[in-house]
This record gives sequence, C-alpha cells and structure tokens, in this order.
Amino acid sequence: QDDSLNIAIPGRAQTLDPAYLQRVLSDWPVMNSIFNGLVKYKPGTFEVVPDLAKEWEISEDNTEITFQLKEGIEFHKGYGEFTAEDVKFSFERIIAEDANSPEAQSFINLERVEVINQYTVKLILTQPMGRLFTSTLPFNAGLIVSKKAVEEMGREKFASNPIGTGPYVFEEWDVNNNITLKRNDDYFEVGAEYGEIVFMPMSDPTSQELALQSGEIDIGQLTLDNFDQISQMEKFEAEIYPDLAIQYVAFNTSKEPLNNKKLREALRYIINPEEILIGAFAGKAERANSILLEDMTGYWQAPDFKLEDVGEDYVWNLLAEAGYPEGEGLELEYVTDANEERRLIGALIQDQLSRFNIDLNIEALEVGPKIDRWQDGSYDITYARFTNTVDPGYNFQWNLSEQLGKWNLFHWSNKEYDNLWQEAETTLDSNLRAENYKKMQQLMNDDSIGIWVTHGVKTPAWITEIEPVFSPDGVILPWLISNSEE
Amino acid sequence: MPDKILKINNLAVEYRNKGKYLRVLQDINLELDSGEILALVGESGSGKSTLGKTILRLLPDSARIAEGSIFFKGKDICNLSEKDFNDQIRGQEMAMVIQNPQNALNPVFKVGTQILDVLYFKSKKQKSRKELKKEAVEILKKVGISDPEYRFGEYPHQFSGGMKQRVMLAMAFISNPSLLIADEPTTALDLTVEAQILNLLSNLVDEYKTSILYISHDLGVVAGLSDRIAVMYAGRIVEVAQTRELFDHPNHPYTEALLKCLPDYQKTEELQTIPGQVPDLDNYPPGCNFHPRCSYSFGRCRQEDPRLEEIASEHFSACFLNDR
Amino acid sequence: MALVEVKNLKKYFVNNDGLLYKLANKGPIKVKAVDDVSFKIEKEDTLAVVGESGCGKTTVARSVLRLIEPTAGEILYRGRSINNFDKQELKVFREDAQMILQDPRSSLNPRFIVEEIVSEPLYIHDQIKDDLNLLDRVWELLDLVGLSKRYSELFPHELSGGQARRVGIARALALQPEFIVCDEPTSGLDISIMSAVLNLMKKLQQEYQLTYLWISHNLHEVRYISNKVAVMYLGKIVEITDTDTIFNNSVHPYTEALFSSLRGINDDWNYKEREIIQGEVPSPINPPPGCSFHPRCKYSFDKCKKIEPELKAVEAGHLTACHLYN
Amino acid sequence: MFIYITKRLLWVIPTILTVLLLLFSLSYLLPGDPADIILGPRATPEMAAELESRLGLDNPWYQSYLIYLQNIIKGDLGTSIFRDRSVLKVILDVLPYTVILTLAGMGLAVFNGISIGLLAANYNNSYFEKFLTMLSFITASTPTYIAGVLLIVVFSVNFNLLPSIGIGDGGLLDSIHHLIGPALALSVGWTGYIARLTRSSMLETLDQEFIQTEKSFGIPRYYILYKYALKKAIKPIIAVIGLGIGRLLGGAVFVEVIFNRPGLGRLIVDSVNERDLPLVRGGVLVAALLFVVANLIADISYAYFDPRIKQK
Amino acid sequence: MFKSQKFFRFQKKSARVIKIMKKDYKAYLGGSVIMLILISAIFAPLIAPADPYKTNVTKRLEGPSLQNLLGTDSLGRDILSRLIYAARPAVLVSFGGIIISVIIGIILGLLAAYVGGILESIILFIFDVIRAFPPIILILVLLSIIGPSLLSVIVILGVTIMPRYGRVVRAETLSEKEEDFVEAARSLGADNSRIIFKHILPNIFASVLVLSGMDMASMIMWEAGLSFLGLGLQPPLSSWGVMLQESYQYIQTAPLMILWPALAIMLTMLGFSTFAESLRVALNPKLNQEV
Ligand SMILES: Nc1ncnc2c1ncn2[C@@H]1O[C@H](COP(=O)(O)OP(=O)(O)OP(=O)(O)O)[C@@H](O)[C@H]1O
Ligand SMILES: Nc1ncnc2c1ncn2[C@@H]1O[C@H](COP(=O)(O)OP(=O)(O)OP(=O)(O)O)[C@@H](O)[C@H]1O
Ligand SMILES: [Mg+2]
Ligand SMILES: [Mg+2]
Ligand code: NI
Repeated sequence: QDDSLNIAIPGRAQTLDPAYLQRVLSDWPVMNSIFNGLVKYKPGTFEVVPDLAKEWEISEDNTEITFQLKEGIEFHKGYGEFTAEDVKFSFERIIAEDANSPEAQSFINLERVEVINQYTVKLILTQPMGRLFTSTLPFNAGLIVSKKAVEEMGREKFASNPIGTGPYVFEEWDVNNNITLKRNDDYFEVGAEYGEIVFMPMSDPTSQELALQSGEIDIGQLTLDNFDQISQMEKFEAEIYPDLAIQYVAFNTSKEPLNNKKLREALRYIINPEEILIGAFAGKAERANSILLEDMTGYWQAPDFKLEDVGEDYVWNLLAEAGYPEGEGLELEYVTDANEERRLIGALIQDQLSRFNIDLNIEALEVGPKIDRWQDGSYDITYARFTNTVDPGYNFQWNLSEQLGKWNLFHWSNKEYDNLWQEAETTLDSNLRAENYKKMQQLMNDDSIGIWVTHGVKTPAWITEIEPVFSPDGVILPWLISNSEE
Repeated sequence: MPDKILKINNLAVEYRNKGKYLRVLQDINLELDSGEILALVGESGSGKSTLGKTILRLLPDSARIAEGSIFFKGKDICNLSEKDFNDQIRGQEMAMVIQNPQNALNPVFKVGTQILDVLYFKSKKQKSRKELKKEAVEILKKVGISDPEYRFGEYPHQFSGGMKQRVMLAMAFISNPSLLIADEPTTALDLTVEAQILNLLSNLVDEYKTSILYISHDLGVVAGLSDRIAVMYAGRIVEVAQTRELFDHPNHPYTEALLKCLPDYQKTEELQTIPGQVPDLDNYPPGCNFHPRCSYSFGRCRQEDPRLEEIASEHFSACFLNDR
Repeated sequence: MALVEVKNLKKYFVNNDGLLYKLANKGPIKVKAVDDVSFKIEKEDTLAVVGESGCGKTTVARSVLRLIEPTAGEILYRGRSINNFDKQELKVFREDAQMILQDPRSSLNPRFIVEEIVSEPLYIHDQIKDDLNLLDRVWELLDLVGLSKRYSELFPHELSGGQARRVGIARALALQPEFIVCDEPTSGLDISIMSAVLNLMKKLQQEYQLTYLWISHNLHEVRYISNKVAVMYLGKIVEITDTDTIFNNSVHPYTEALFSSLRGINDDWNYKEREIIQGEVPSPINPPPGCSFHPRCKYSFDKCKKIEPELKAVEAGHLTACHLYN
Repeated sequence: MFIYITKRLLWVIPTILTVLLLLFSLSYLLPGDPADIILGPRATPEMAAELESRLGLDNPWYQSYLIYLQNIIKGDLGTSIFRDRSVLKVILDVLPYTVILTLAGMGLAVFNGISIGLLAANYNNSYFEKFLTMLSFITASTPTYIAGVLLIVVFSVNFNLLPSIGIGDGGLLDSIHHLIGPALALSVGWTGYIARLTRSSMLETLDQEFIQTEKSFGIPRYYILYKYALKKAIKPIIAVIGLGIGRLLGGAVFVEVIFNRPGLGRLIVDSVNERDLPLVRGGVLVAALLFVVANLIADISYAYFDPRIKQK
Repeated sequence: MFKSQKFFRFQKKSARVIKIMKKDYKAYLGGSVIMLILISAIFAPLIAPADPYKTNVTKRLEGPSLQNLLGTDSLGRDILSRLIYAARPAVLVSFGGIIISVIIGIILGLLAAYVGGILESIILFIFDVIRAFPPIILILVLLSIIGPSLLSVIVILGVTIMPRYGRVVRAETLSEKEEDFVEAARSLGADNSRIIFKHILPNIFASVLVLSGMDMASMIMWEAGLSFLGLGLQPPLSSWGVMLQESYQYIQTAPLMILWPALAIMLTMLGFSTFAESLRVALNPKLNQEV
C-alpha cells in the first residue's frame, strides 16, 4: 500500500489523552498528529508560532493572555466546531482538583480560563508564568481536546479514542498496540500527503533496524553502531539529531565519602565522558556541557575537567588531599538499572576508576529498587537520564532542595539555587531567566556535583521514497512527510 | 521327504555381544512330521527359545544365522525375503506362542483388536474387520473364555495369566498353522490351569493335524504330551528319541543325569545333582559341551565335538560313549 | 511346644484410595488375602504350603516373620507372641528367623555386590570383628551354598537365577538361624540347579537342625522336602496333614483336583483321558459365598453354597474343611 | 477414569487459591514504592493515593485479599495501570497469539521430534543413527533465544527470507509467514528432547515380547511399527507434551521479545518491568492457569493411553 | 582396615562405571566440555589472555586478530577473556542451583515418602504450587522481587527446580520401599535409617544424578536467558547471557560477536546433557550389557 506509512515508536503508547501523557517518546508523536494546540513549534525549530489561535495579547502584568481563535475548524468524526469552550475545557480539566493530571505542574499558575466569546478566550494567571509559551502551550498540555467527546465518552475511553482537530484522525489501537491513523481530509491547513499512518511499538532498536530492512516499517531508529553502514545504503536515509534529554553522572554529595568536594573534583578528572560517548554511544552522541542544549535560553558551558590538562599527579594529589593517598581504601558504590547502555557505562567508569586504584561496586537493580536507592540516597555514584522540555524551568527543577529524597540525585541543597529558580519561574523576562539559569549552573559546577555527559541522540532512518520532517530533537512530524519521488 | 514338515540342517546361530559373535546354537539337526508334537527340553539358556525364534525369523538384529538351512514343506525358508516370509509363512503356515504370557499381549490395545488384526492379515486383508469379529468371538469361546463378546473389548491387564495364554492360543487357532511353536506356554501357570491349556493344545492337533514344537523344561508335562523329545544342552541337541524310549533308555549322560535329579513325586530316593555349572555362552569348553560335568568323560570328549548319531531306531544321541 | 504356632491369622488388604474412591465405590475394597489360618510347626519339621497362585501363601509367610502386621490373629514363636516383641526381642527374633524371598533376583539390591549382600545381616547384627574375617565368613557362606569366591564380586544381574537364589540362601544362613521361611525357593530355577538347591536345603536342615516353612507350587518338590503339607485355597487352609497322607489319601476335592493334574515322568497318562477342573480361580476381592471352592467342585451340594466349612479332623493329624466329611 | 479426573481437578483448587494468594502478596513483596515507580517524577501526592487505593494497598491485607478473590470470581482482574483497560481484556487480546505460537511450536517439535526419533529407532546402530542422535542432542541444547537470534541472523538478515518481527497484516498467509521463524525457534529445544525420547521409547517397545507375538502371527512390519509399537511408545511422549506446552509457554517470553510479537509472555515481562501490578497478577495468573491446564491435559491423556489408569 | 574394604568396593563399582563410560563417545564429549569449563572457571586468571574488565574504547568492535583471538566488544574488551571469565558464574549457577535443589528435594521427598500423612500432603502441595507456574515466569517474578544478583539467581533457580527432585525422590522411595530387597533387608532386622541410606538412597541416587546433569544444562540456559532479558547476572560479573545480550545489537555489524557466547552456552548444555545421558546408561547395572 503506497498510501500508508509504518512508523516505529520505541515502546507501547500508553495513552492518547494529552492531559495524561506518560511516555514522551511513544505517546507524543501520535498525539501530535491528532491534536492541535493554540500555538505550536514551527516545524524544524523551537520557535513558537500560532496554530489554532490566530493571535494573542498579553496584559501588562503578564497575568492575562487573550487568544483570538481561528474560525470554522471542525473536530474529527463530527464532534462539532472548535470553540473557546473547548479551550477552557481542555485547560481547566488539567488543573481541576480531582483530575490527577501530571500536567498540573505545567499550568501551575493558571487560575482559570475565561470564555469571552465563541472565538475569544482569556487565560488568567495568578503569577506570570515563564514556561507558558516555551513548553506548556506548544507541548502536550496545550493540546485542545473536544469537550463534547470527553464528556460523552468519559476520560478512560477517551484515552484510547481521542478526538482532536489535527491532521490525522484516530482509527484503531489494536492488540499489537499498533495505532492506526487516517488522514483528516478536512484539515484546516494543508493536509497530509499520506492517507494512513501506523505507529508500531518496537522497544529495541535492533528490532527497528531489522524491521526497517525487511520493509516492515518505513521510519525507525537505527542503532548507533549500525548508523553509518545503514545510512549509506541506497534504500535508506538517516540523520542524527541531538536529544533534548540530559544524561549525567551524579555524585551523592551528602554521603561519605563523596560529601568531600576535593574527592568529587578528583572524580571529575578521572571519569572521562568522552570514553563513555565512544563506548556506549559509538561516538555518535555529542558531549553535553550543560543541562540545556546550546541554543536554549540560559545555556552556560561548564568547564571540562580533562585529565590531560592537569596531569595524573594533580589528581593523585587531589586524592591525597581528600584523604585517600594512592586511592587506597576508596570503595564507591554505583547504582544503576538493568538498562544495557547504563551497564556499559558502569563498566567503563569502573575501569577508569580502577586506574586510580578506586574500587567501584556496580549494583544494577530493577527500576523499582533503583529508585528506592536513589531516593534514600544509599549510593555514591549513579547515572541518570532525565527527559527535558524546551523550558529550562522544568529542566532545572529536579535539583531544588524540595526535591531532596525525591528526584534530586545529587542530594544537593543550595538555597541560592532555589531562589534563583523561583525568580525565573515567575517572570516572562527571558534575559532575567537566562541570567538566573546561568548562575544556577555555575553553582552546580562550583560544587562539582556531577558530570554532564550527553543529551543523547536520536537516529531516525527512513526509506528513500519518503521525505520526513523532524523537530530539532528528532521527533517525527508525521503529517509533513512527503513522497520524495513525486 | 514330503511328510516332513520341517527340516533343520546343521543350523548354527550367533548373537553379537560387545562386538563379538557368540554361538548360541550349534549343529542343530531336527525333523518334524506333520501332526507330531516334538518337545524341546533342556536347561534355561540352552537355546530352546532361540531355536524357536530362528525358525520364525524373530531373532533380534543382533543375531544371525551363521550356518545351515531350514526347510519348511520342502522349501528353503532362509532365503525368502522378509516381506515374502511375512506374507506367506508367519501367521499363515507357522505361528509361535512366545514364552512369557504376561508380556505376550500389547498392553495398550484391546484384546479384540489384537485378535482381529491377526485374522485380518490371515485373510490377506480380504475380509473386513466387522465380518471377522464373529469369527474371533467364536474362537475365544472355543478356547474357554466365558463371555467373549465382553472380553473382546477389554485390555490385557484385565486378563489373568491363564486367560492371556488362552488368547495366545486363540490366535494360534486363528492362524491355523501347519506348525505351531509353543514356547513354555504353561510356565507361571497353576497346575489346574496348565491342565486346561494342555487340553486345548491337544485338541488343536486332533482337529487340524497341526505339528507342534513344544518347548518346555517340565519333563512331567512333556512325558504325557509329546510324541518325541529333543534334549538340548548348551546350544546343542544332545539326544532325540520317542518319548517313552527316552525316559526308559536315556542314552546321553546329560539326559540320564537330568532324569535322576528331577524331583518326582513317585520317587523318594535322594536327588542326584549334576556337579558344576552350565557353561557361559562366551566360554564354552572345547570338545563336548557337557564334558566338564560328565562323570564318564574321557580324552576324546575334551577334543572333539560329538555329532548326533542314530544309536537305535529313531533314537539319536551325541556322545562318544556310543562309539566305544 | 511347637517352634512356631499360627493362630487364626487373618490379613485383609484394604485398597483405600482416598475419600473420593470410597464415595464412588461405597466403601473400601478388601482383599481377604489370608482368612483365618491356623497351624503349628514343630522343631526340625518342614511344613509345606501349597496352593494356586494368589491364594495367600506369601502373605502367610510375611505375617509369620512380622514383615506385615496381621489384621487379626496371633503368631507364637517359642510360645511367645511375636507381635508383642519389643525392639530388642525383635532384633533377636530377626537373628533366629530368616526368609528366602520368592523372587531370587529382585530380593537382592541391584547396586550391592554379592559380598555386601551376604554380609549385610552381619553388619546389622554387629557380628563382624574386622575386614579379613568378614571376607572369610562371606566365602565360607558362599562355599556352603556351592558358589566359589569369585562370585563375591559380582552384581546380582551378573548372576544366573540359580546363583542368585543361592546368594539369597547364603544370606539367610549368615546368622545361623533356626527357622527359615522359604518362599518358592526353586521357582524359576534350572532343572539341574533345582535339585542342587533342594539337596542343599535338606542337608542344611539335617546339619543345623533347621525348621522350614516351605512354600511351593511344585508338588514333586513338596514330596521330596516336606513332612507336613498344608493346602491353601483362596486364603484358607482346606487340608493339612502329613506329606505321605496327602499324596496317597487326600480327601478335599480341591486337593484331589490339584493332585490329579500332577504328572510324573513315569506316569502312563494321556491328556485326553484326564479330567480337568474347569473355571478360573475366583478373586479374593469377591470370594463366592459358602465354601469358596464350590463353583469348581464337582461334588458340591446346597450346603456348600451357603455355609462355610470348618477345618476339622477326619483322622488324627489330618484336618480338612469340607462338608463331605463333616 | 472419571474419578481420576475429578480427583485431579479437585486437587487443583487449593493450588490455584495459593497461587492467587502469592500473586496477591506481590504488591507487598515487590520492592520500591509502587506509586513512585509507576508514576515516575511527574507524580503528585493525590495521584499516589488514588493509585494505592487501586492497588488495594490502603486496606489491611486480608480484606484486600478477599476483595481480590471476589473480583476474580466475578472475572474482574482489575484495571491495568498504564493501559487504562481492564486487565482481562488486555490479556484476552494477546492470549490467542501466545496460544497459537505455543501450539505451533509444540506441533513442530512433536512432528520433527517424532520423525527424527522414529528414523533413529528404525536405523538403530548405524552411523545415520549416531548422526541423528547428535542432532537431537544439539537441538536440545539450543535455547530458544539463541535459536531465535540465529534464525533472524540467517534467514532475515542474510537471506531476507523470513520477516524478523511482528505478526503480519492479519491475512492468513502473512500470519503463517510471520509464524514460521518464531515457532521454529520455540520448537528447537523440544524437538531434540522429543526425538531422544521417541527413539528410546520406540527401541524399548520394539524390544518387548508382545512385539514378537505380533510378528509371529504375520502382522507386517509397518503395521507393527506404526500401529502397535507407536501407540505404546507414544505414552511417555504424550506425558511430556503437556509439560512441554507449559515450558514452551515460558519459552514464548523470549520468542515474543525477540520477534516483537504480542503475547502473554511479553506482556508479563513488560508489566513486571513497568510494575503494572494488576497486569502482572493477571498475566501470571493466566499463565499459571494455562500451565495447570496443560499439565492436567497431559495427565489425563497419559491416563488415556495407559488403560491401567483409565480403568481406575 | 574396615574402611579400606568399603573403599575397595567403591573403587570396584566406580571402575565399572568408568569402564562402561570409556566406551561411550558421549561421555568423552560431555566430559571434555565439563572439564574445559571447570578449568576455565578455576584458572580463568591464568588462562585468559587479557583482563576482561580492561576497556579500550579506541579498539571497539574489532574482529578476531592475533592480539584478540575472538575480537573485542563495544568497550574494546577482549571477548575471549570475557568468555573464559564468564565460565565462573556459569559454574556457580549450575552447580550452586543444583546443590540447593537436590538437597532440599531429597530431604522433602524422603520426608514425604517416609512420614506420610499430613506432612506428605503439605510437601506435595508446596511442590504443586511451585509447579503451577511456568518456570521462566516464576523465575522472572521472583527475581523482580528479590532483585537480580548471582546469589538470587542461584537460589531462585534452585527453588524453582526443586520440586522435580522432591517428586522423583518421593516416588522412587515409595516404589523402592515396596521392592523385595528392601523387604529382605527388613527381614534381616535393618532399621529405617539403614534402609534409607544403604538401600533406598543409593538406588535413587542414579536417577537424581542423571536428572541433575540435565538440569544443570537448563540452569545455564535460564541464567543466560534471564541475562538476555536484562534480569540475570549483574555487572561487573559478565555471563554468557550478558554477552549475548550485549552483542545482540551488533548482529549486523559484528555477527561473530554473538556467535561466541551462543556457542559457549550451547556447548556447555550439550556437554552436561550428553554426560548425563552417558552416566544414565553406565549407572544402570541392567543397561550396561550393550553400550
Ligand atoms: N538378544 C540376545 N543377545 C545376546 N544373547 C542372547 C540374546 N537372547 C538370548 N541370548 C543368549 O542365548 C542363550 C540361549 O537363550 P534362549 O532364550 O534361547 O534360552 P532358552 O533355552 O529358551 O532358556 P529359557 O528356558 O530360560 O527360556 C542364552 O545364553 C542367552 O543368554
Ligand atoms: N500389599 C498388598 N496389597 C494388596 N493386596 C495384596 C498385597 N499383597 C498381596 N495382596 C493380594 O493378596 C492375595 C494373596 O497374595 P500372595 O502374594 O500371598 O499370594 P501367593 O499365594 O504367594 O501367590 P504366588 O504363588 O503367586 O506367589 C493376592 O490376591 C494379592 O493380590
Ligand atoms: Mg526360552
Ligand atoms: Mg507368593
Ligand atoms: Ni509481512
């Protein structure tokens, strides 16, 4: 079937209700094809442009935003015209007391939504919200669902029978967890070229790769090691995108022996992230020097601690100063989960530390026990991957003091950091935000609480007959796929 | 010799064991008239069953006929192909009731099925099993199984040893062979049941003029049943004679010793024993197999194999004493 | 005083296959393997027990040696009830009374070599001083039953039936018992070996003043070895008397039938002229009412179908259970 | 026979009850705070509370157990945490695939195994037989996942003959095409096992005396081999097939993961990893039930082939 | 003195077994594989050409060369050395697991057969509950409860397999108890402990030994399978299963890499099962006639 495309997603989608998105990698590309938000990222960038909204106005004190909506847009499957009521409903269902939506955080300062008329709607905030336009509205929390559909079906059913205004209409979610979408022929913008899209879950990149080669799927991810080989084949094209997430080595700063800053510094020299990039990412991933991608607001490049630059003796000295001359008697505990990449990284770090006579005990746990250990802080070093959004406020929140015992893997508490974050959250002044985030990063760097390793990569590959479009972090935008042969 | 139904010449049979061939039967010469019951007696392990199986070609793959020939109704059956032999001889002309009734029937098939299959192949697949069933029931009745219709649908384990033995005989009746080989059909049976079985066998001979090769080591039974007796020892036939002649004038020292050591209710004198052991298969003594246990043995016995020779009318014996 | 006295021995096997089985079958199935058997064995006597397969001979033997607990009745050994023996007494009894089991080979542990088998009773009863002594003793015992030293190293499956039987006998003799229960000691043996075993047993009896309870199928052998015979039918003794008497003057119809099937080599008989008792041995699960032999008995009359005959003397030392004689 | 079956069935009930208790206690045994693992960093306290009540963690355990039992009797296995669907439905959706895969695997194993075994028995003591014996040892020593990987490497990557993943587009032919690799991978271990069993069972049977009876009454060789001997020899194989179905059910885990097929095994692996407790419980319960049923069928068919038990 | 006689007998018996096995090609195959693995496990540091933990990311995914006979893995570690070291967990898992299941199985089986009554029902019930789960799924769930580690893998495998032994021991004890030679021993005055330890156990031992040979193969298989699913042994221990999983993503770039651990697993399983088979024949005094 020429008119149908099969796209691999890295795991089973869990819900198609934007208010309850669980797995960004698998749920998001599907939702994104079914729903529209008031605004969206301009394809291929993180620039925010209008979508369902024509234009908007922000009040002086930054707490009231009035949107003019486009007219005559219809929901799928005859659920009626899109109006201001749907906007009100979509946002207020997220902040409602009993909603239990994980997105409540995204709308943290939203007080209510006011319908001015059928095509005008006003968001009323308690405080200015820095991330509203950067991550809340263009991302899943900002997607507009059909009020009528949700009320008719109820939340549970809607989650697997989504009704939106988007370029594709939900068709079927089958036993295999394949999700089939059909083109929305009444789409209010230029419609999609392909009549049908099937999202197929394939958790393991090797399977995706094999499936791509055997023609089962048209778009999928390659394993890093095969990237070159397969992207050179005539049948396929591929590209590398930096991921948005941040992967890092975290030191537990509140526990012996790594509560000793000297020792942490020494470790920053000893652990060589470049080797990790080669060993675990086949040299395909870029080094990260910040939580943020380079072109994001608040990017600050942490200095590299290179062993070559200071020489081994310097590190031996640091160790001696920290009370471990010759590295003797230093035994550290590394907690990770069974994920293969992370086990490889553990093995690498273990070997690197052993060059300085430091023993690293690797404990690879199930996800559950690992999180337990993370939270009660019984480890010295760990390796983590945190999903990021385009908004820095979101990305920086995990290192706040209030996250101690939760997701603050450094077990690091710094009042100044907390205040800077709070300030940045409640302003729309992007310069101020950028300043604050930079300062926060310096604070982290000064305390040597860990090592940013990489943002990771996405390696989408596709058959040459098609021409896909991706977001800057490598997420497929299915409705923009065109046929390259025509 | 048209009246001889079976004629065995110089037969020798070997078993392969651990890469070596061991002779189990040696120099077997035997003849059988039609309608005659020939009893084959001898110690356990002397090769009686092997001889029976050789005639019906039931030997395992590890065995081979090393020498000699077997003529059945004047035809050399050693050279028949396996398929021809199966089609023409087994179940048609010859049948064998094997030694152990407990294991003689397939435990997972109904007794009726097994009988029917014999009938079916006996009829050369001409008749359908349905037609044959009546016949089969008839025969079961004849061998004294009460309520045969019902028994027909039962499994062997529901039959007593005596009944199984009778089922075997029923199959033999069905085959209506010219030669029946009955391998110790009454061991492990009670005296009273044994008597019933013997009765049946005798009817078979009377009715159909069947020849029977009756293998046993119970001389008491053999004495009344058989026309002639062949005595085997360690793979050889050492003496053949008419039944009474053998008991009254045993010639071979083994036969003589055997008769003396048998407990018999009519004699009260002390039992004699045969000293020594039956020789191991892989360790037969040179010369006459019996000489190490024989009180008369002399030089020649240790060197040469004695051959079966006629020492009186229809009385053959393999012993050098007769040459003296 | 008799060496062994059995009084009203009963042994019922209950086939008790769980609750459901009972429900479905309206009560457990009882096999009356031995039903009210009494006899005495004097010292140095041999009592032969004959009867068809399954009539309860082995069960009697096992009860006499307390290998199974009787359902009812008493067994006296030297006047004392063996069922009340305490541990120590039982151990002494096990030294004095031995058994030769029915199946020569399966009664030998397949993983033991002959030496271990024969010396096992010596171990159990702590009668070994040291190793060399042990081997000597084993060889001596093997010699006694006519096996050479070489056999002490063989496994049971390497023995012929007769040799296995002899090993069983050697083991029974190891403790120098005074009473041996021989359960069909010649079944499955070669003709020539059978006589050797019989002679051996007889010789041993004379030498060591042994007492035998001799179970057998083979009437020729019974004639040769025993001086008393008990005939069993379906768990009961139907006739018991001296050996000579039973061969010449048996009275019970079953005994008569049994002995008429007996053939000697010098009998001038012809199978066609013989009378044969018909019918199968009835099952002990469901014995016929009255005299259990009546369905096969040509003399049976009304009373036989209803009333069970008791074992009564027809003359001194000759008891039978038949209505014809009472 | 009837009694035998009822007895066997009754014995299953307490077993299943205990299995249920064990499954139930999983929520207490599994390490980690379920709410955290399940909800991840985006959790709010209210969500955690809701989840706990859904998992029955807010009641005393015996109450929760009774509620759990009640629900199960009603056929309600709970709701999957991540799939917003009833566990029963999730399982029933994938179950057919596992069942088909298992049966196909077993079918292949039985067919190939018995064929190899019969050949080996027929050509006993030849070099051909030694070859077949070695072949069966080697296949029996090939774990499912290795077979799967090797099949993919050879047939999908190198020759592009078989699809490497998925279940096809729903058409019968395509489904079968997609089933070949997985079923073959699944069957490999048992093929060797059954082959060895068949050979030895066949040889043992052919060595028995009743075969001689059959021969001596003129029943042809093919008839003896394939009717008389096979039925007797097949008994131990039947007993093992039931067992094997259970084992293959387990092996399906690997096949489903490697070949990216939907199925019970993968569902359980996924749900264990995700800590989707209701789904773990439901999945394991269904797997256990299937396993018990397979064993039951094995026992009963064993009895069927052994008239001695059948009569009882 | 007394001991020596016993020892002599033991020698004679084992000499017989060895004599029979010597004629069996399967015994050679199995024996040499087992020896190879034991030697690798015990002397790994002496045999392995390189440090299996030594990474060198500049030399990753290289094919076989003189320096790295079987090539290197994704971190540039020497595959041969890792293969050799991985024999250790394999040996520990298979022997450890089997020891646990055999010991518990024998004790429970004997108790069930000898004590009977309620205890027997309870023991059988425990067996049934364990056996109600497909093994791999039981192992999976148990592992996720205890958490993966060498010890937990060993214990869980042992416990999962144990009912097999319990049931075999019970069934055989019950049937051995009825054997004539046990009755003979009782008639000689042997007490229960003698009957169990001298007569019953040695006879059961053979079946247990043979079963355990086969189960050791499956333990290795399961361990590798769990590792393949990412649940088995955890680093720094590397097992064949771990290696298998690690190489899975390179089946296109470096297909040889997955072949080595796959071969190691298969060969080991083959070794254990052929040896078990050969032992089965040799240990059965009745089967030894024709080898
Ligand atoms: N399949 C075989 N392989 C090797 N040797 C065998 C085989 N079958 C029988 N023998 C040997 O051949 C000899 C003769 O055996 P056969 O069964 O013919 O004796 P038999 O006279 O029938 O004894 P019995 O009275 O015990 O039935 C015996 O020594 C036996 O051990
Ligand atoms: N342990 C047992 N459980 C149930 N029934 C038994 C048991 N032992 C023997 N029987 C039954 O008791 C009856 C008598 O058996 P027993 O072994 O005493 O007979 P027997 O006279 O020795 O027979 P044979 O001559 O065949 O040895 C038989 O019907 C038998 O089935
Ligand atoms: Mg014979
Ligand atoms: Mg008996
Ligand atoms: Ni396809």
